[in-house]
Amino acid sequence: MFDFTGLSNAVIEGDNDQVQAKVKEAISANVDPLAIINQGLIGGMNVVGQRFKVNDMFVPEVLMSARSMNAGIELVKPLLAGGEMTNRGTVIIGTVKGDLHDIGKSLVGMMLECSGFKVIDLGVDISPEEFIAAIKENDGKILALSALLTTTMLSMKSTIEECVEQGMRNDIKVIIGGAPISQEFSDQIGADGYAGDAAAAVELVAKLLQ
Amino acid sequence: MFDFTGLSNAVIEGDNDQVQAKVKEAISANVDPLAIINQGLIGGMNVVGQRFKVNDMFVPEVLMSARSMNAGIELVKPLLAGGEMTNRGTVIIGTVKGDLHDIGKSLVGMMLECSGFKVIDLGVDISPEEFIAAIKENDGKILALSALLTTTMLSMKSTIEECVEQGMRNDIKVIIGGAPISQEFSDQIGADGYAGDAAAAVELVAKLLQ
Amino acid sequence: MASLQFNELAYTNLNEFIYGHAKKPVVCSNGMVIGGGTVYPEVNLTLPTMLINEETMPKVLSQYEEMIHGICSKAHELLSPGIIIEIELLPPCTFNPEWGVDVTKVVKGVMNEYYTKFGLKSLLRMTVVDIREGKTLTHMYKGEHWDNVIKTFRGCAEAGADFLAIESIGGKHLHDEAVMNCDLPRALFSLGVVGCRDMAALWDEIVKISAETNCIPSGDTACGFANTSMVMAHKNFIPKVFAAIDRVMCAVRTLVAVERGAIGPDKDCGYEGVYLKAITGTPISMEGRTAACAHSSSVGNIAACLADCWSNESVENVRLLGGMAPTVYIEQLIYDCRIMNVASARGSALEMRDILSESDRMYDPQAYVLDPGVVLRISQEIVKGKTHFERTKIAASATIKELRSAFQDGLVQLDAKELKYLDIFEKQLKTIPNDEAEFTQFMIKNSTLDKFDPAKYDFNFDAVAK
Amino acid sequence: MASLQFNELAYTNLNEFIYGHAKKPVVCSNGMVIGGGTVYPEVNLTLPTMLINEETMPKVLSQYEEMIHGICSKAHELLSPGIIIEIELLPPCTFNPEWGVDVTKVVKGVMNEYYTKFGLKSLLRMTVVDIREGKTLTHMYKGEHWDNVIKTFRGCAEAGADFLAIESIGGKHLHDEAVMNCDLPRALFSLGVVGCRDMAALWDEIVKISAETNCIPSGDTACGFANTSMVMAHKNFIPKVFAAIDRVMCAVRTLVAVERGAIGPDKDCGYEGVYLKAITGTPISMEGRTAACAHSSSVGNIAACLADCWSNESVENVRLLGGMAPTVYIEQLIYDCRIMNVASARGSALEMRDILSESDRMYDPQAYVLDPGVVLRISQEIVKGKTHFERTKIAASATIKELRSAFQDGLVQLDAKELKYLDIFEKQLKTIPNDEAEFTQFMIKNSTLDKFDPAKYDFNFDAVAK
Ligand SMILES: [Zn+2]
Ligand SMILES: [Zn+2]
Ligand SMILES: [Zn+2]
Repeated sequence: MFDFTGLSNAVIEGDNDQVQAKVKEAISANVDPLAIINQGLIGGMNVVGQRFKVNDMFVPEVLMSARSMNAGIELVKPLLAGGEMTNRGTVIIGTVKGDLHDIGKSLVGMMLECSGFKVIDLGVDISPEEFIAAIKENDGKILALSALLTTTMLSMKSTIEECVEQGMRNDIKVIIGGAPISQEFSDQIGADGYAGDAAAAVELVAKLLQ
Repeated sequence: MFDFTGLSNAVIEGDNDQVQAKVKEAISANVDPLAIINQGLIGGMNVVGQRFKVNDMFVPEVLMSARSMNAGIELVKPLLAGGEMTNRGTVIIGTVKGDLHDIGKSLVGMMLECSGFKVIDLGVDISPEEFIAAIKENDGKILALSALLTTTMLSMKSTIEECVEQGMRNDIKVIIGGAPISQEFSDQIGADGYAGDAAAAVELVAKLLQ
Repeated sequence: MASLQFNELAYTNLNEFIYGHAKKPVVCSNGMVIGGGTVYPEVNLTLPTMLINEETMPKVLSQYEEMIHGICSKAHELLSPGIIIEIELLPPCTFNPEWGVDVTKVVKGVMNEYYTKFGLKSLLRMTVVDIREGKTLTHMYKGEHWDNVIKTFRGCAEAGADFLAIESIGGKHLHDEAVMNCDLPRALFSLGVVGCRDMAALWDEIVKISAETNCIPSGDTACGFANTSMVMAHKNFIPKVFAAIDRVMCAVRTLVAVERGAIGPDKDCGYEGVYLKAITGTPISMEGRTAACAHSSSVGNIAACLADCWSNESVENVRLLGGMAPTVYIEQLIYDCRIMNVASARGSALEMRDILSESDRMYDPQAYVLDPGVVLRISQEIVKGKTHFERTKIAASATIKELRSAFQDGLVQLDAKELKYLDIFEKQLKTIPNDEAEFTQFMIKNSTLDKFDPAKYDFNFDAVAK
Repeated sequence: MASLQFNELAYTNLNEFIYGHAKKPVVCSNGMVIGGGTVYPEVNLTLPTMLINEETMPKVLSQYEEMIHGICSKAHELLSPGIIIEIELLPPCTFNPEWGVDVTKVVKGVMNEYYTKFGLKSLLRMTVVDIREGKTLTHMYKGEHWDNVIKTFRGCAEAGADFLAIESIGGKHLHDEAVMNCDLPRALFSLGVVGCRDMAALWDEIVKISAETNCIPSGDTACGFANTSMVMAHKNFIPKVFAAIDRVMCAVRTLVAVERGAIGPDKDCGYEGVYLKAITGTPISMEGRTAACAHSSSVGNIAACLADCWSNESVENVRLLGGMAPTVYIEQLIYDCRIMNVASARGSALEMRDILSESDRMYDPQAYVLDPGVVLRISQEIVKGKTHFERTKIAASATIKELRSAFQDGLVQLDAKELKYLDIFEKQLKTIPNDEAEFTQFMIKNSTLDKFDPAKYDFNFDAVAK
C-alpha cells in the first residue's frame, strides 16, 4: 500500500511544490486516484481543519493548505471518470441583503471546504431571490446566512419566508450566524440552527446533513 | 362662596388637625359636602400628586397628605347620600404569582389614589384566578400587574390569558410594569400598555379610561 | 451558639484601610486569598425572561451552563488571577431545594472543567433566596419555608458551593413601612431589634451547615432594607439622607452574621459591608459603576475604595453586540480589577483609593458615608454601643452628626429639603427611649400583624425586657 | 486642496502626552473643549433588531429619541460636565440621505431640550457610513454612492451635527485579502497607497462641507482595516503581531484626514488615534473596557492612557435590569471619566496613565503599541518618511523592531508562533521595493479587479510614477 503520510504532511505544510511532487509520485505508482484525493489530500486537509479549530493554525496557513490541496486535486482530476468525485453536500453561503460584511462569512465557507463540503459563496448583500436561485442551480442542501447588523438580521427571516413560498423549505436546512444573532433569534425566525463561530458552523452542518 | 384654599393647603401640608378643623368649619357653614370633598380635599390632593411628580414632594409627605384627606372625608361621609361619592374608575393592582416585590407596586397604587382612582391593592404573589375574582367583585376597569423578576414576568402573560379565557378581556385594560418590563414585552404579551414609573402609570390609566 | 464581640475596630490606621486587603483574609482551598492583596472580580448573573418549573428545568440548567462557559472562557483569555461567581438562586430554586442543588452542580461542573483544563481558579458563592415571607408563611424558624431554606443551603454546600450567603429579610415588612414613611424609629426597630435577632437564629444554622460541609459561611446583606431605601432615594421618592442613615444602621444588622461565625467575603450589594470590614476586618465584595447593568448608582466609584471583590450585582443572559451580557460584564470587571491591582503593585493604592472616593463623595450623602475616613469615624462610635439596639441607634445619630458637619465643611452637597430631613430625623431619634424593652413594647403596639407578627418570630418579649 | 505637513511630533515630552490634554484642543461653541483638560464620555448607540424602511422610519426615529432621552437624563443626574453622542448612521440612512437628516434632527432636538431645560452640555458626532462598496458601485467619487455620502454629510451638518466623521473604506477589499493571508505588502498597498489617496479625496470634500456649514470635521478611523485584523487576531485566526503592525500602519492613513483639514476629536474605534495625537496634537476619542458591550478587547485599560473622549463603541437599545443599555453605558462612561478627571485634579494623572498602561501592555502586542512611550518612539520614526507609502512602510518596520526588543526586554509576551511571524513579516517587508511606482505596478498586476479596480478610484498610475 502507498504511504500517504508525506502527501498529507505536504498539504498540512501548505507546500505547493511538495504536494505536486508527491501526487505525481503516487500517480506514477498507479495508486487509485480517488485514494490520492481522499486519503492523501483531503486526509491532510482534515488535520488542518482540526488544528485550526484548536487554534493551532492560523487562517493564512489554512488557506495555503487549501491551495496546495486544490493544486493536487487538479493533477488527479483528469484520471477520474466523470462524476466520480463526491463531496459531503453543497452549502450555499452569503451575507443577507443590505449587509456588506464579508470576512466572517468567508471564514465559515473556508472551514466548510476544509471539512469536505462543497461551498458556493455568493458574497454579500444577497437577496432572497438570489439565494433561491443558487440553491436550485447547485442542488444546495444547506443555506448559510450571515448578518452583522441588527437592522439586517431580519433579512434572514425574509429569506426563510421566500424558501417557504417557493415550496422548498423542506428540502433545505437553513443555518444563521453573525454578531447580533442568537439561538433565540434562530428559533424565532424558524431557522434550523445557529452557530457562534466557524467551527460550530461545521459541526452544525455535519449534524444537519446526517 | 366658601374659600377652600385653607382646607386644600392643610391637605398639602398633611396637617391632620388642621384638615379636620377646616372641614368642620365648612360643614358648619353648610357648604355642599361633595364640594368639600372635590374642591377642598381632592383639590389639595391633586396638587400633591403634581408636586410629587416633579420631585417636589417625598413619598412620606404624600402619604401624610393622603391620610389627612381621608380623615377629612370620614367627617363628610355621613352627610352624603349613598352612592353619591364617585371616583375616576377602579384599578385592581398586584404583583404577579411567584413574585414578592411589594413597594414599587404600592407606590403606583398610592399615586393612582392621589389622582382620584379607586385602588384595590391585592398585594404580592397573586394568581391569575385571584386577579379575576377581584376584577369581578370590584367592577375593576384597569388591571395593573407588577413583576421584578425575569422569571416571573411571564406570569403576566398567564394572567392576561386567563382574562381571555374568562371572556372578560374586552371589559378590562391591562397595564404592566417593573424593572425587567419593556414596551416590547408589553406588546408581545398583548397588554394594553407599559409604564416605566408611577407617574407614567397614572397618565396611562387616565388615557385608557377616557 | 456563642457570639463574637467586636468592641473595637479592626483598623486603627486609615492607611491600612483599603481595597484588596482585609485584616482577616479568607484563604480558600484553591489558593485564592480574598482580602490578601488582590481584588478579584465577582460576576453575578441571572436568567433571561423564562419560567422556572419542572418542564423548563433542563433549559434553565443549560442557560446557567452557557453563562458559566462564557464567563470562564473570557476570564481565562484575559488571564484573570481568579474569579468569583455568584448565583443568587431564584425563588423556585429555593422552594424546590433539589433545583437549587442542580444549578449548583452544573455551575460548579463548568468551573471545575476550566480549572482542570486551563488552571483557571474560581470560587462559587451560592446565595439562597430568603423565601420566608408571603401568604403561606407560618413561622420564620420552622415549617416548609424554613426547611426549604436550610435544605437548599445544605444541598448547595454539598454540591460544591465554596461560599454560602443570603440576603435575609427578617423584619423587612416593618422596614418597608419605615421607608415609605421615613420613620427612623421604625427602621431602628426593624433592623436593630427584629433583624438582628433573626440574623442570629439564621446564621447559627448557616455556620453550622458550613462547618459540617467544609464550606465557607460568607455573609449577609441588607439588600431588602438599605437597598430599598437607596432605590427610593435614587428616584427622589425619599430624602437621600434617609438612605444614607439607613445604610449605616444596616451595618449593625449585617454584622451579626460575623458575630455568629461568618468570615466573608461579605456580599456585593451590601454597601454597609465597609463598616463590617472596619469593625471586624472581614473582606467584602462591593459593586459600583460596573453594576449599572442592574441599577443606577450614586456610588459608582467610591464603592470600590475598600472592595476585596468587585461585582456587577446582576445581569441577565441577553445578547449584546459584543457577546452574551454575563461574558461582557466579567470582562469589564476584570479590567476594573486590573486597574486597582496594578495601582497596588506600583505602590499607588492609597492614591487610587482616594481618587475613587473623591470621585463621588461630594455629590450624595450615600456616597459620603462610604468614604474610608468617614467609615472609620462612624464605626468608632458604633462599637461603643453595648447592644444591637444601642449600636443601631448610635449608627443613626453618628451619621446625622457626620453629615451635618460635612455639609458645614463643604464636603457634601445637601439641598434645603435634605437638611430639613436631617432635623426631622434628629427629632425622631430623640423620641426613642434608651430602654430597649420599652421601645419594643411601643413599636409592637404600633405595628399591625401583617407587618410584624411576634409569634412567627418566636419573639420573646421577656428576653428583650431583661 | 492644500495639505498640511507633519514632519515632527506635536509632543517632545512624554509627561505632556496624556489623556484629557491635546496640543490642539477643539473648542466648541457651547464651551466644551475637547483635549482641554477634561475627558468627556462619548456614548455610541444603535437600533435593536428592526428593519429600516419608509414604513418603519417613525419607529426608528422614536427609538433614537428614547435612547437620547435616557442618555441625557442620566448625564444630567450624574452631573456630567458634558457629553458627546455619536450616531453611526446605518446604511439605509446614508443610501437615503433624508433619513440620516431626520435622525440628526431628532437626536439634536433632544440634546437641545436638555441644554435649555437643565444646562446639560452635549455635542453630536454624526458618522456617515461609507457606502462606497457593493455590487452596484460604479465609481468612488461620482455617481449614486458618492453623491449620497456627500448629501448625507451636508444634510447632517445643516441639521445640527457638531462633528462630522466617517470610517472610510477606500482600499478595504485589498486589505481584507491581506488580513486573510497575513500579507503585509498587500496591506501596505491598501493603506499607504490606495487608502491614503482615497482619504485625501474624501476628506477634502468633508472639510469643505464643514467650512460651509460651520461644523467641525473631526476624523476618520481605520475601522474596516485594523479593527478587522484586531477581531481576527482576537479569535486566534491570525497572529496578534500582524494586528499590532497593521494598527500602526493604519495611523498613516488615518492621519490624512488631519492633513486635509480635520481637527478632531478623532473617532473612538481608531486605536491608531494615539499616533495621530502624537504627530499632530489632535484630540482623540478612544474605547476600551467599557466597549465590551460591542467587542471584547485586549486593550481595555491601556486604550484610556491618551483618550480625550472615552467611548463604549456601540450598544443596542435593549433592556437590561438597570435600564435601557445606552443609559447603562453612559453611566459607566461617566464614572470612568470621573476617575481620570479626579486623578488629574489631584495631580496624579501621569501615575493614572501609567497604571492604565501597565494594566495591559505586557499581555498583547496590540496593547504594547498603545503605550504612550512606545507611541512617541514609533511616531518619531514614522514622520521621517517623505510619502505616505514610505511612512506606512516605516510604521511596519519600526513596529516589528519595537516588538522584538520589547520581547527581549521581557516587556511583552509573545509565543513562538508570534515570534515566527515577526520573522515572516520582516522578510515580507524586505521584498517591497523603495520605489512606490514599481511597487504599485506590481501590486496592481497581482490583484483582481473585484478587490481593486483602479478605474473606479481614478487611480492615476502616472501620478504615482512621478
Ligand atoms: Zn442584593
Ligand atoms: Zn449579588
Ligand atoms: Zn468602528
